Amino acid sequence: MKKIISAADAGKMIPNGSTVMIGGFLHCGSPNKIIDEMITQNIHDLTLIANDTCVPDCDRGKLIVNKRVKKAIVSHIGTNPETGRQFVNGEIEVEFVPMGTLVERIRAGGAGLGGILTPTGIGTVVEQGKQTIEIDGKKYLLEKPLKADFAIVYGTKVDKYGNVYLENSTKNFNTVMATAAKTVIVEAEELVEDCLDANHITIPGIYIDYIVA
Amino acid sequence: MKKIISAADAGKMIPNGSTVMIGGFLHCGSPNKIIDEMITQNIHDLTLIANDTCVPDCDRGKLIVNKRVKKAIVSHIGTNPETGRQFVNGEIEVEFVPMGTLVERIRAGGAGLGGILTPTGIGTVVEQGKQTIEIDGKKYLLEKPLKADFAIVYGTKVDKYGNVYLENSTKNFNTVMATAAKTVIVEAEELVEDCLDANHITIPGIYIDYIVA
Amino acid sequence: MELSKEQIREIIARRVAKELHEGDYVTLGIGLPTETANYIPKEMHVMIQSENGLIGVGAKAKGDNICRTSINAGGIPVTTKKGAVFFDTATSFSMIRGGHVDVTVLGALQVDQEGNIANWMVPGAFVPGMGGAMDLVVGAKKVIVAMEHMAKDQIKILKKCTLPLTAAHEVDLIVTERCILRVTDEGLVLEEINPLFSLEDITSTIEADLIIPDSMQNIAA
Amino acid sequence: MELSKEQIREIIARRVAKELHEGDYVTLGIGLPTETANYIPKEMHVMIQSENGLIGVGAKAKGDNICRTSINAGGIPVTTKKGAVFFDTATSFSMIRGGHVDVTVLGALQVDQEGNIANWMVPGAFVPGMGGAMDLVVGAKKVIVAMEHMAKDQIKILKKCTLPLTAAHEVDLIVTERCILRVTDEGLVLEEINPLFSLEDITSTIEADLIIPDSMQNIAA
Repeated sequence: MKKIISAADAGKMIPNGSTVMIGGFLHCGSPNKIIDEMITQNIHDLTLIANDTCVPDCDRGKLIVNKRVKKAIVSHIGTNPETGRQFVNGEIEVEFVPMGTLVERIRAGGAGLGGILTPTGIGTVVEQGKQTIEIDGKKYLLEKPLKADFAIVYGTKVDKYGNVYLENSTKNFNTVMATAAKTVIVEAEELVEDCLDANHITIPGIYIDYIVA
Repeated sequence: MKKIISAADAGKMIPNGSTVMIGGFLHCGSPNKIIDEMITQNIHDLTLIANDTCVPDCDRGKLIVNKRVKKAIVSHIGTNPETGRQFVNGEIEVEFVPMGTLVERIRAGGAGLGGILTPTGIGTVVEQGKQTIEIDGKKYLLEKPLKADFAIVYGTKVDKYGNVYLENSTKNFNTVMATAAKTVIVEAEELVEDCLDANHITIPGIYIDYIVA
Repeated sequence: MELSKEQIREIIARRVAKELHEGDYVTLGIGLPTETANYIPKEMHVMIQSENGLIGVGAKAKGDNICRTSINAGGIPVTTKKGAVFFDTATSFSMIRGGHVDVTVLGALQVDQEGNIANWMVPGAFVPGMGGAMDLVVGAKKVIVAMEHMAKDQIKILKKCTLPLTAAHEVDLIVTERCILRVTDEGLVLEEINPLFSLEDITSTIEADLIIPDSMQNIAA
Repeated sequence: MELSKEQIREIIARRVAKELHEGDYVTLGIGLPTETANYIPKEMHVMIQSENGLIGVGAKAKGDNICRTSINAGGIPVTTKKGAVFFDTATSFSMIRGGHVDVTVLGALQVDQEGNIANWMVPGAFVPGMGGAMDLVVGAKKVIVAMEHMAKDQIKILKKCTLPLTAAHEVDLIVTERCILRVTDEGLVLEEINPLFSLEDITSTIEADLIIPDSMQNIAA
């Protein structure tokens, strides 16, 4: 049985300066209530690991607009002009990672692997400063695993064992992020009374520490 | 729409000397009808990639007993004394791979990665002849991806789009193997009339070439 | 010959659609490439993959149909076709990087005769990030660049890209409103021209060395 | 002191079970380690993970209950507990290697004072393969070796393993029917003894250097 807490409790749990993974792909499948509490609790100096910074008025985008993020590790910021403005003005550091590399680095972090060997980025600026390894005549980039202090993920349905079902496109980055952080908090759209079907679980409860419901 | 063929057609498709991945964990979730046809069609000199060689009278075990396998890449052969006998007598070559490394190498093969960096096997005989890479002070073994000419996998329910649902413990190696071979054949326990639920699919049809039903 | 933006986009999207085959799995970039889907014949079974984690993208969702948890990579709510599958983004890029997607269609700022593509970054300008483009170009079996022939007066088909690359040596086909170019080991082959343009209109607006065969098809064919 | 095989197994399994805590996820090796599950208090919520791809392993399936697609890593049909999850073997080992399993309990042929373990191979003898043992030992947060104190007359707790290793420096606790040994940076600490045995019975059957504290608990405590 996992601890069930409020969004406010979750917000209070995160110290300033933490590295936080937040699930979601644009506005889809993001833990909005917890993000709102992170704003309310005045948490700042975050390193944000996410696919994108959404739009200014929406979930992860609010953390940008409210200047809570000192560094963002993302695949793109194109949908949030405010991230672009802060980036151009040197108010935020942005590390761009190809989307497939980003999600695989997070998976590697959660799976105990030392990194990934990917052909993506070879021959581009992404290669700069990184080790390349030739395997059977083909060059690969060694990209390091990503881990975080906290992962804040979304769940369409969650049971008391922490098992999570994610509907449709809400799966996105939530699945791998739940494996790659010291403390993992899932925001349940619905906390189910009984347990979820053992064959229809997107994130096994072993990865979950707290349920916000 | 995927081609629906008979088990005999599938058997005939596999040339002697092929590298074949076969799904299943012991007797659970293995494509038995296709294996029987591989025996009938007299296919030999196979390189078998599988978790294990099951027991002598059962699925993958039959390929061993009938001497169709010249090399097995597996995590263990403890349940099949005939594999052990052939191995001791030099009639079969066996490459032992730690189970987690085996399944991850197959995944890497299917995911376009150059290999995996795993801590498993460091300081053991598994390390012999392989490159080690130190990342942030910890040693990892570079293990190469595995690919095959054919993957023969099991499906509890399969739709005409090749989407596969695997029940309970039948998921095992079937999921990753379906991604890592030139030709992928799924043996359907049940071919469903309508399509499977888009959220309850274990193997997306994109990976499947033929359905045996 | 002056074509409107709409005419240009339609010519390109229509022609790209002809490159797709029965049973193909296709990933389309945001913008012009997405319009390709409008010209796939109804009877042809092509599955569109969206990099966020969906195979079987249908039309944009409208009215009562809108499901906010069913989106494409551009964040647009979409319907799904029969046989659709939802999966996570890790699975999606394993699929893409692993060579399971048959065709990807992407826009470009520049392409060159070596098959290099630059489509994500202009130094000194605002950089939105590469998103999934680098993985798509590296991973897809066939990479089609669908783009307007020129950017205002700037030449985009070069001997060597000057902008930072998205990927090296990965482009297979370039489709513009004026011509079709195939990237081969021998160089860039001019395969089709739009009869609305003269050969001179085309060669004078491409910096790359061109291999021009004796016979050439019309782009509309 | 002569104990029967059954008595030995019960002492070990019962003691290992005391190492488990509310909320733990635990992977048990085949054989003796599996018996640990019989001694977990009913009111304690411990989830057993099976490396083939299952969390929430229950009792062996019997009679009408048998579902042949619900098996543990030994191939035995099992029931599942409330909150169970089935997943594929790739997910299972990402979980194991990634440090998400709290405790693993495994048998051993040899262990040593550096925390090395050998449990898969005897050169010259038939080698069944390592299965998932190497990943489990490397990945689990806590590694407990549960084994008979001696193999016939052979000493198994050594200064340095002589058999090929399963993993180096990974063992945390050794539980035998005679004693409990904790692997620390300083060396092997004798933490508990079974009062059925004298200190001499224990020290004379261990080759490793032992740190013997002034006070020691009984193993039955």
